Amino acid sequence: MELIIDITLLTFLGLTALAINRIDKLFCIIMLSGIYSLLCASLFVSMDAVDVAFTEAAVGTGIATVLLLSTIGATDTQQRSAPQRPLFALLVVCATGAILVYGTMDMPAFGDPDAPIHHHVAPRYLEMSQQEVGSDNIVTSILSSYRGFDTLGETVVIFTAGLSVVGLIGFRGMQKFGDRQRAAGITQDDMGKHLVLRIVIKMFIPLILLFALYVQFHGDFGPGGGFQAGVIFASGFIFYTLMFGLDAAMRVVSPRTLSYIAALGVLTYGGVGITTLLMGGNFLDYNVLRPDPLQGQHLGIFLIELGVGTTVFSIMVLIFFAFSSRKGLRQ
Amino acid sequence: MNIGAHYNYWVAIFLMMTGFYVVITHGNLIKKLIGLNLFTTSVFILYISLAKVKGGTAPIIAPGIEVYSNPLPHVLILTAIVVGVATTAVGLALVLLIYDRYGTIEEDEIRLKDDSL
Amino acid sequence: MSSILELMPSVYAGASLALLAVMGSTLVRAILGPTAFDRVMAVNMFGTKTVLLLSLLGFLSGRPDFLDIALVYALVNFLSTIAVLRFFEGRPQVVKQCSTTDVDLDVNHDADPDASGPTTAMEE
Amino acid sequence: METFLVLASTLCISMGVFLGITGAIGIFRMPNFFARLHAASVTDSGCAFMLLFGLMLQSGFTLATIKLCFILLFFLISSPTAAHALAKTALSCGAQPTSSPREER
Repeated sequence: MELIIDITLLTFLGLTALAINRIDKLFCIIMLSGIYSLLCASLFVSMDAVDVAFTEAAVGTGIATVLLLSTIGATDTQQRSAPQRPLFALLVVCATGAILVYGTMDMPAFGDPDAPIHHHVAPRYLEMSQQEVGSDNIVTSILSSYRGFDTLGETVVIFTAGLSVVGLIGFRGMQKFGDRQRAAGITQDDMGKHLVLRIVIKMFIPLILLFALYVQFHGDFGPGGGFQAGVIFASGFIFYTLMFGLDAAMRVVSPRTLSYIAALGVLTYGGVGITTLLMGGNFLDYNVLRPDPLQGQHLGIFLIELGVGTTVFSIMVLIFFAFSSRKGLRQ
Repeated sequence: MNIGAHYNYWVAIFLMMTGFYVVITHGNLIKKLIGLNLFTTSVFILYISLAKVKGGTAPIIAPGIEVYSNPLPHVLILTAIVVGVATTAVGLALVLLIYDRYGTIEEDEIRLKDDSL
Repeated sequence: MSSILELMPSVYAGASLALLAVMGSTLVRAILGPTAFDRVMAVNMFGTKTVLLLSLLGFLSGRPDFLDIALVYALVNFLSTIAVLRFFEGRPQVVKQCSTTDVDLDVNHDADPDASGPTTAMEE
Repeated sequence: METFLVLASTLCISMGVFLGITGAIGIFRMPNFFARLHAASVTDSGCAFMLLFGLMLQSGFTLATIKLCFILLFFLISSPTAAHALAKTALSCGAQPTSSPREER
């Protein structure tokens, strides 16, 4: 049964990818890539990767779609050039694909419990993590404890990406809010038309933020954690910006504050590492934080997840602000 | 050899090659970025397929469950997804800048304008 | 008594298969969809069906405590729909650009491509 | 009691699936966008409601039921809202609801 679902979803994915290749309306491609990421996420759930599915749903479908839409809004909605040298490309692609498929012949069958990958590090994580880290969710314990240094790297990457986006496109046209809104066709009357939408979204935003907090602090026991919570929290702000305009959203939290929050998140993460060093442990060795190693682990994971969450949240909102401040400029 | 044994890998390779094809043939920069996303996602699918254990469930410890899927690839991919969207955002920002400078997002038109300078 | 409870997994399985079929047809509508709004609608519907499928999968695998994911999906689906609507808001020109009938993969269109809704209304 | 619950939830789930399939047929058979939207949104809400209700009957008084309840509430509010906003935007962007089947596709 699981196999049937798996195969059907994979087939849908293939169809979607082909359609993305064929269609030249960029809007249609963006809609299809939204579907593509929904399909991916369901596939991840059917293959037991619930945390990954969580992230993919929040990031791929939500944020990526919004960013792509604001880009085509500011540039062009149509692909104008025909594919270049399609036959040669097809040849290259087929040859590469054939070599890769030949490579899979030696790979263990799908779901084989005797595959080498399941016999090296994973058994130790599965057996020992509950005694060593104390978290039910093994993905969380690997992410933030065993491989905490990796995650610090990822957080810094996200931070850098956010800084680069702001550095590249900035918040241009910030002074000319009135002009831009008139140009984009968003006036006060216009927003008043969507009365139902505004009320419903107003109702939802607190619930979304609350849910984000739940995901943040529940990461030890179920799917979730800093990355996902940050994105969900950011999507609450994106809702607000979409409905009430960029001006209002920037009055709630200004880009300057957001960049401070982002830096604070990374600092929290790094600070926990330094603290453990000072208290006589290794870098990010949470055992020394409290007398009881398990409590120390708990505290450490809590703090660094908080750091990750705040960084991801503020960077996502910053990126969204940067993109949507560009959106109406040209019209 | 039954068909389910390698189907996941093959589809992952198919998606990867579709993404590759989109990147190398299409001149539209946004479409190139979406092709790059297809490529990235195919790698995710490959990793997650490797992690699956038949009869296992999600690696969240619960009483009465013995077999869990391998959690390590999940961790790697989880962070890769967030980094992927961050890099996409940087790419889109570059596209916006290119549009400002050249007034187009088609690769060949950009080349023409570069040559005429 | 326990025998009738064993029926449930097959009910879930049948329902998941049916939902997959519905998702497939929605996907086709998203690919064909003549107007931009058809595509938005199809994506929205696809998202709803994904949420239901995920809830069913949770019950099918016997671990229904992963419903958080389904909740996030519902949320994000709504978000992207609203984002698209705001994108089109007050810009009929963009709608027109995004929605002329796609001949590429459209196999069953028998109407004139110019007859799509926004286009005719634009020319009035 | 168990038999009753199983029967009830099977009935609910199959109703939900039936509504879902109806919607899938509807988005192909209907002639114009507004008719398709009608088919999609009505069955969407109905399908979600029946299916989730059926699952709630099965899960008993656990955390899962509460989460299902939240999903259900969210759907009951967000799905009609999205359909409403979609129709409104389509109308304001110039799509005309027509009654003749071939006029608009």
